[in-house]
Amino acid sequence: MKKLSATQHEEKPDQLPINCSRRSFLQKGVITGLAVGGSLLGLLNKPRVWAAAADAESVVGSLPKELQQYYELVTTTPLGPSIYRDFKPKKSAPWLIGYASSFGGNTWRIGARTRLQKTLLPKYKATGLVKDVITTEANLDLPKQIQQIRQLVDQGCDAIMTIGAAHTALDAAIKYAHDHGVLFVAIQGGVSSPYALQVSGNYALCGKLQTQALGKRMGGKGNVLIVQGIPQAQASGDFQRGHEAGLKEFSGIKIIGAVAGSWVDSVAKTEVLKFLATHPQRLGGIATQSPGDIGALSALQQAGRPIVPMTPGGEMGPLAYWRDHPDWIDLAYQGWPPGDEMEEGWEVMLRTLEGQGPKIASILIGPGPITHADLAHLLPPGTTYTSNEWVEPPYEKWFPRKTMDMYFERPADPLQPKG
Amino acid sequence: MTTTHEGQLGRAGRLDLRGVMTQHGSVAMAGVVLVALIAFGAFSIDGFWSLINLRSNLVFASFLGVATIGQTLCALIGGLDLSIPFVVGAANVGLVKLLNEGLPSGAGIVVVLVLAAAIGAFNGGVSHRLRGQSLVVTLGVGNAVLGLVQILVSSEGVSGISGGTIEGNIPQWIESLSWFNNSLGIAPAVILWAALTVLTILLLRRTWFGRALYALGGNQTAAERVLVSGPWSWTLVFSASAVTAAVTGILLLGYSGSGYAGVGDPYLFTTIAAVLIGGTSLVGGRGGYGLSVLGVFILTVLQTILSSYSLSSSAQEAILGALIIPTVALYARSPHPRMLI
Amino acid sequence: MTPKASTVSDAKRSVRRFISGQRSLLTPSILFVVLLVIAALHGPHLFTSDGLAGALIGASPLVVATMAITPIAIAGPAGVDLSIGPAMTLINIEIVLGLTKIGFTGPVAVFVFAIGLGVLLQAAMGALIAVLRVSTVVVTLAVYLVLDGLNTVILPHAEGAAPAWLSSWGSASTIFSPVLYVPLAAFVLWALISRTTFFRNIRLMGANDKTAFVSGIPLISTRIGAHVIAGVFVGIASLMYTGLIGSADPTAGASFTLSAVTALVIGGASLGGGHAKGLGSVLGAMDIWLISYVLSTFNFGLNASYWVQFTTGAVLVVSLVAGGILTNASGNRQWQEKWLLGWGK
Amino acid sequence: MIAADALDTRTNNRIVRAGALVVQEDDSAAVVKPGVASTPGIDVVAVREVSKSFGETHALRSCSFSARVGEVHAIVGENGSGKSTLAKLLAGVLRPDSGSVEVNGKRPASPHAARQMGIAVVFQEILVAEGGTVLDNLFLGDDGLFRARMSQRQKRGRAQELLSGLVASPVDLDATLDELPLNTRQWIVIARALLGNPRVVVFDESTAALDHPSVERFFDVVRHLRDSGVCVLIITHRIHELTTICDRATVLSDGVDVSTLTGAEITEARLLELMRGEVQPETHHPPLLERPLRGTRAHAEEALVVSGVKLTAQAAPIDLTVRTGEIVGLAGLEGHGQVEFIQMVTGFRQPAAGHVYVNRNGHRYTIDSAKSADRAGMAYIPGDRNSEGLFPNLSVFENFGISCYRATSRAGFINGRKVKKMFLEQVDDLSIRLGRSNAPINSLSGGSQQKVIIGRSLAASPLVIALNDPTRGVDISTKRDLYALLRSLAQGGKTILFLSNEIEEFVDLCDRVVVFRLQTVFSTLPAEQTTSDAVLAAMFGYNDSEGFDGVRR
Repeated sequence: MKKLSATQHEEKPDQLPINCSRRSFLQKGVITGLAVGGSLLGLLNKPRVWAAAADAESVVGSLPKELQQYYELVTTTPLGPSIYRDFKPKKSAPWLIGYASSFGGNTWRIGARTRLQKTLLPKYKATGLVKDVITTEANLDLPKQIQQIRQLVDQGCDAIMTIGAAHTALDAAIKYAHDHGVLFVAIQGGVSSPYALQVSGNYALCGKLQTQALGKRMGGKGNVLIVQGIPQAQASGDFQRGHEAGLKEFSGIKIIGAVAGSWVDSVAKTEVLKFLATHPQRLGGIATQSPGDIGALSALQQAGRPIVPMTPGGEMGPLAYWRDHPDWIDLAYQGWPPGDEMEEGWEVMLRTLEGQGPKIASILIGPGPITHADLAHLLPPGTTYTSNEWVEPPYEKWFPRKTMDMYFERPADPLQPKG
Repeated sequence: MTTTHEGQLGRAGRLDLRGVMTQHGSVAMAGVVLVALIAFGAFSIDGFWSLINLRSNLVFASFLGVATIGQTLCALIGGLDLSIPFVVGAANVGLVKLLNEGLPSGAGIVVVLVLAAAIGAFNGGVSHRLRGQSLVVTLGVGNAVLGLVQILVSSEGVSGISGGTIEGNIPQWIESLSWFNNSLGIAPAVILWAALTVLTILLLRRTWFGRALYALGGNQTAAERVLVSGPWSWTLVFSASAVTAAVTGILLLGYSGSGYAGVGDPYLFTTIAAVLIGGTSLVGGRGGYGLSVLGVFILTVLQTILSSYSLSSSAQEAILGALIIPTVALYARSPHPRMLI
Repeated sequence: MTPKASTVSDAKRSVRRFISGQRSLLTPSILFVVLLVIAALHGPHLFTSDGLAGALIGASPLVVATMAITPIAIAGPAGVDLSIGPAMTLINIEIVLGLTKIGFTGPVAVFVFAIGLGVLLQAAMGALIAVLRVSTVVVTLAVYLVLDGLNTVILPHAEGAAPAWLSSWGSASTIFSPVLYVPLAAFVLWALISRTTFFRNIRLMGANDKTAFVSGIPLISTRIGAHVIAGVFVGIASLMYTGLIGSADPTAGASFTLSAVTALVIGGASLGGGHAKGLGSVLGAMDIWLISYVLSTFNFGLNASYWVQFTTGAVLVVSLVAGGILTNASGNRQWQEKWLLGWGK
Repeated sequence: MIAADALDTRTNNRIVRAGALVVQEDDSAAVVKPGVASTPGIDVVAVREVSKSFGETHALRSCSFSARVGEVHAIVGENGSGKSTLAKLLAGVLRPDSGSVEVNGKRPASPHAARQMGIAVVFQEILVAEGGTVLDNLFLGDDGLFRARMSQRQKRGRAQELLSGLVASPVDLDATLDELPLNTRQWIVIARALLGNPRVVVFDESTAALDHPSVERFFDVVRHLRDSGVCVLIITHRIHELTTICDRATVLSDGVDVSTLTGAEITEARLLELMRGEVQPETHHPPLLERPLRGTRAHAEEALVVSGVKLTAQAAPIDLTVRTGEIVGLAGLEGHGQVEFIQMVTGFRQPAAGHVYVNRNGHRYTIDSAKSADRAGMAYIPGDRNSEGLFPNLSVFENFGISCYRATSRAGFINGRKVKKMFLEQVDDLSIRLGRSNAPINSLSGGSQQKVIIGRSLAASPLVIALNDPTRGVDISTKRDLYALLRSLAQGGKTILFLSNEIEEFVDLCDRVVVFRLQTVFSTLPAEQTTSDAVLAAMFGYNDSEGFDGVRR
């Protein structure tokens, strides 16, 4: 609501036409009415505080120094000691694993599942640690995902991995799993439950690093457009918070708008085109979340605007563009490689099942920087500008064994547990 | 007019003012709203009149406009097609799959359109048989179709083709359909839309089939008495609706350059909104595609204005919703039962 | 005819009448049994205490939501309430954030607030429909858009925590919990309401509003009344939903619209008005839940979500077609008269 | 079916009585109107200077009349003269623009208020809630908000008591309305009106959906109401009914009350004279066709052949041959198959067995679908305009053109000029009085609407014309126009099937009358034997040579 009225009065105060038609007053009336109605309802709500499990003591300070940097800007995930420090599984290996995914319909999820099915499962089956993986998908239907989590618990899973459809709504189901002695691991973006073990990239940090690089490239001044993902989604909010934090460091940079790209390039393209059409002022850069940068790029092309620096890092297409146009940007960050994020979650889960004892409720990792020189080995030859394949830093580089070990009380090689 | 004529008219039951009102009133109303919006946009928004804004707005309008053809036809016979977004998505990813299989683009499009026609025919046939349940029939069929297409398309599962989005070599000419920086200065999609608009209006006004649709929307039994076949008309109309949805899907494929099953999602309610705001009533028999074109323009201009005020898409959605009730209440109210006795 | 013979034939006739009256329940019942059999073979843990508790928790918001839109379907014509999902979401947000802010977290306050807000929303919508005489589909579609947009404007991200007593519903592992009692109370309430003369007036108005009008039934207040009844159940459904997710979420509830409408139709309701049963709606909603349960017990690999989408759509179409064959054409004819003729006149 | 069950001696008496009444009509002076003089009564209904208009249409202009306790008061007038509007004003459905409608000094402001005041109105349209049971329909609007005014058991008792007095065969109170025939539905609507012991009852065309014995029973009900002090207002087009039942009659013309007749003044001739008023020029109506014209032509060709057709699997087969230039009447009690027959002949319904042929230009066309009937040159003219004739959303011209577009189209495109020409021809031929041709169809009077429907079928110059009760709800002058038209069409070589519910129509018009009974043809009466009595007798299964069909069974 704040944004709604702010833009009207701050950005266009002199634009309000005195002699505008009656219809436009009606328009205003509708907008104002909606704003008033919304504010009234909004008034009832408490001020917007991220409802993290604030009561839990943060243990970040007790982590090794190298790890503490990964917790910058984190506000939404529990940072207390992990409830699974002394976890013992219901029974010994081989374990039955449940994977409750909220959605399967985009390339990221496919990338993650491919790593799970094609690499991780065969590898761990061979060692006799894992019996099988049961997968469910909720198609973004929250009640369905809750039901599926309970169903996985009832089916006798020893551990459940999820990508949640919501930040807070799964808490009861997670508690249900915990009460039944099931290890619960949440990957890609956090859930608010203290009963979950969370493993994820720090997307806010990634966003901040991305826009810091962007701001530098822009020479510290100019107009920036932010392309969000799905604004209501946790990860999208994290990225945006990071983007805004990074840009705040440059006093000459002004954010002139934000559009929702829905993490789909065609949607991003449409939204950016609409924005460009009514904002003829010079644009200095675009802060994007992959996917969305391909759409933003082609929107610029189609609108006949100059190509401005952006913040690619996820999909290969924009990196291929950078490969051919080295002056476009200086530095890119990959914040969420799907396969590697799956593997980190898997490894944490296995280590916890083996009794290695995670130290903290949320295990985070920083983004992977990509330089122009890296592109040669990251991009397969012939990658086009529209490729929506994901860049995967090798897992060893994304989450080095050494770093992972630091997160555990009793670290060991997950493939060769002691005892 | 002689006095007898007046007397005759005067004595006759009741004059249906609503009938006169809806036809002319809604054109006037929609026109006034559109002009007001354009005036407001022109006065308050920088670059509203810029060539790029007009051209890109026309392209957006053409996508919505093509999809609205089908919805308008369905509304005229008293139906509602909720399968449009699903067919848009299915055609969008389905065509990429066909192209990836090595089919020439022309043949691929023909296959997609024929399949869409078949789906629409099923929609229409079943909806007619289950009179008036078209809303749920099309919803069910749409979900089934999109689900099935995605299962088929992603059959390889992991070879980079995922159901949600699918990549392929989209022929240049399909992509160029929505380019407006060409020698014409206008996107071929817009020209296609204009042609389809003329065709649709001709169909509705100048052909016996078009008139038969109005008759069917007005009184189904009477229409069957004058040998207008209900089942056939429903089948054909819903077929046409699915085909226009598929055309929209193909245009959107060219526009975004890659297939995405959810590309049709915005068309679930916007096609209905365009029909309603234009002034075609959902109960059938009144209105026309010309009105829907006005509705499409109103929606497009409104969206431009709202997004230029940096309103989030949620706020835009809310305002669109808030706009529907007064517009419909102004000229598409149902008569009080007392007037029907 | 001797009196005795007539009694016998009366009894026979009333049995036949009862059966033909319940014909609309045939499709959802058959589907229910089939799904239960598949569940028993493929996911037998449904029939454990935990499984049943999970089923109750998962299915009850949809069951009550489907009951909520039933009176509106009965009041006809074309009485589809598309706004149910966002309306539940709004109430959910206000329970979790608005009410706790004022400091009311007790069950009585929450129940009164949720039901009150549901009634308020629905009454406003009913008034628009009845007074402006704009069709239900159009009004509820508009309200869907308004509320769905508004929800994200007033709460951009999921947050907050429901009162502890409410969120504990979501982790219940016994069927004997409020998750059972509240829907049961809702059924009882339904049974009571549906036996009132007022409800009969709604039904008859749905069957023919002209007849109702000339018989002295006030159309506007009866229609608003149908929405008020709906509002009570919207409130309860929203409570069940809040108990399930234990927090406020601005978007997740919108999917209830399509699920509830699908459940309503699978439950044998005719959207022509006058024909819909509470029991049918309950069965339809349980069918929808069972479909997703059964599908989750199969491993469809990468295509799982597409299979769910496909199956739900296909079941909807098949049950519609089957229902159309099983029930006689009268309901349909009536629909036609109203949808095609009556309103166009 | 009800009539079939009700075939007992009581019915027999009725027929005889009905026959007697027909005779009486010819000699109206002999009719004794009991009670009129002896019941000066108090005025219950007072309508003063009432005006009501709908847009530009003035339904009532300063109309006044009053009705008393214990009288049967008829309101007559042509279509659109404002009768039904009056009924709606009394029912509280509409409110007057000016003037006042009062019952016992109070104004019915809403249907609910009217009900409270003891006003019951049975509307022209049979208003029932189709999905509801008989019981629900009877007590619709009778109950309080949450509690019924009487128990379910009391309701059943009351309903059973009332219905058994009205309907010949027992009615299942739990049946839903859509299972019941039109006739029974009409009775339920009447019963609903009588349930609350009203003080004023208005019947608007309530005999239209009733078959003949039911009409008799209806009159008994009306008399009974009158005798118990109720004020009964009857609105009807069937003016011959009035002479037998009403004490006073108020004639409306063009929304104005022209005159109120009392007792013996009420004769068909006088009513017609008043109804037409000064609006109708004398010369407009051709005189009714003379008897000698009919039946004298030698009908050469067989135009329509129906052979071995069974309407239901159990029914006896029907054979019928209709020759060019013949007008064949189709009669029968409601539900005895004549409607099904006419729809089957025109291809809208499939017979259980048998065939229908049309001979045209020496070519034989088999009729098995509506399309083949159309190709064979057959036209079906529906009677119930609102449900199967009119397109309320289209203009007068479009309503006409809709059936002509296809035949005249080139490559699917409408040939507007040609259709316009056809339209003007028919407007001329049928003397349709219209304002603008692009005005909505509802701006025309009922009779003109019917003419448009007939005209659009005639425009295709069909060979066989099948009319399904085309005069229902049509005013008398239009009826006369229509009879003349049919006669001239027949003389011009058309073949005409004419189904009607008004027996008198056959007498003046048809060369033969085919009477249906029990889903088959009971008897065929040639022109010289066609009298109201004979048709009526045949409808009830009475045959001169064999007696009642009980004998034949």
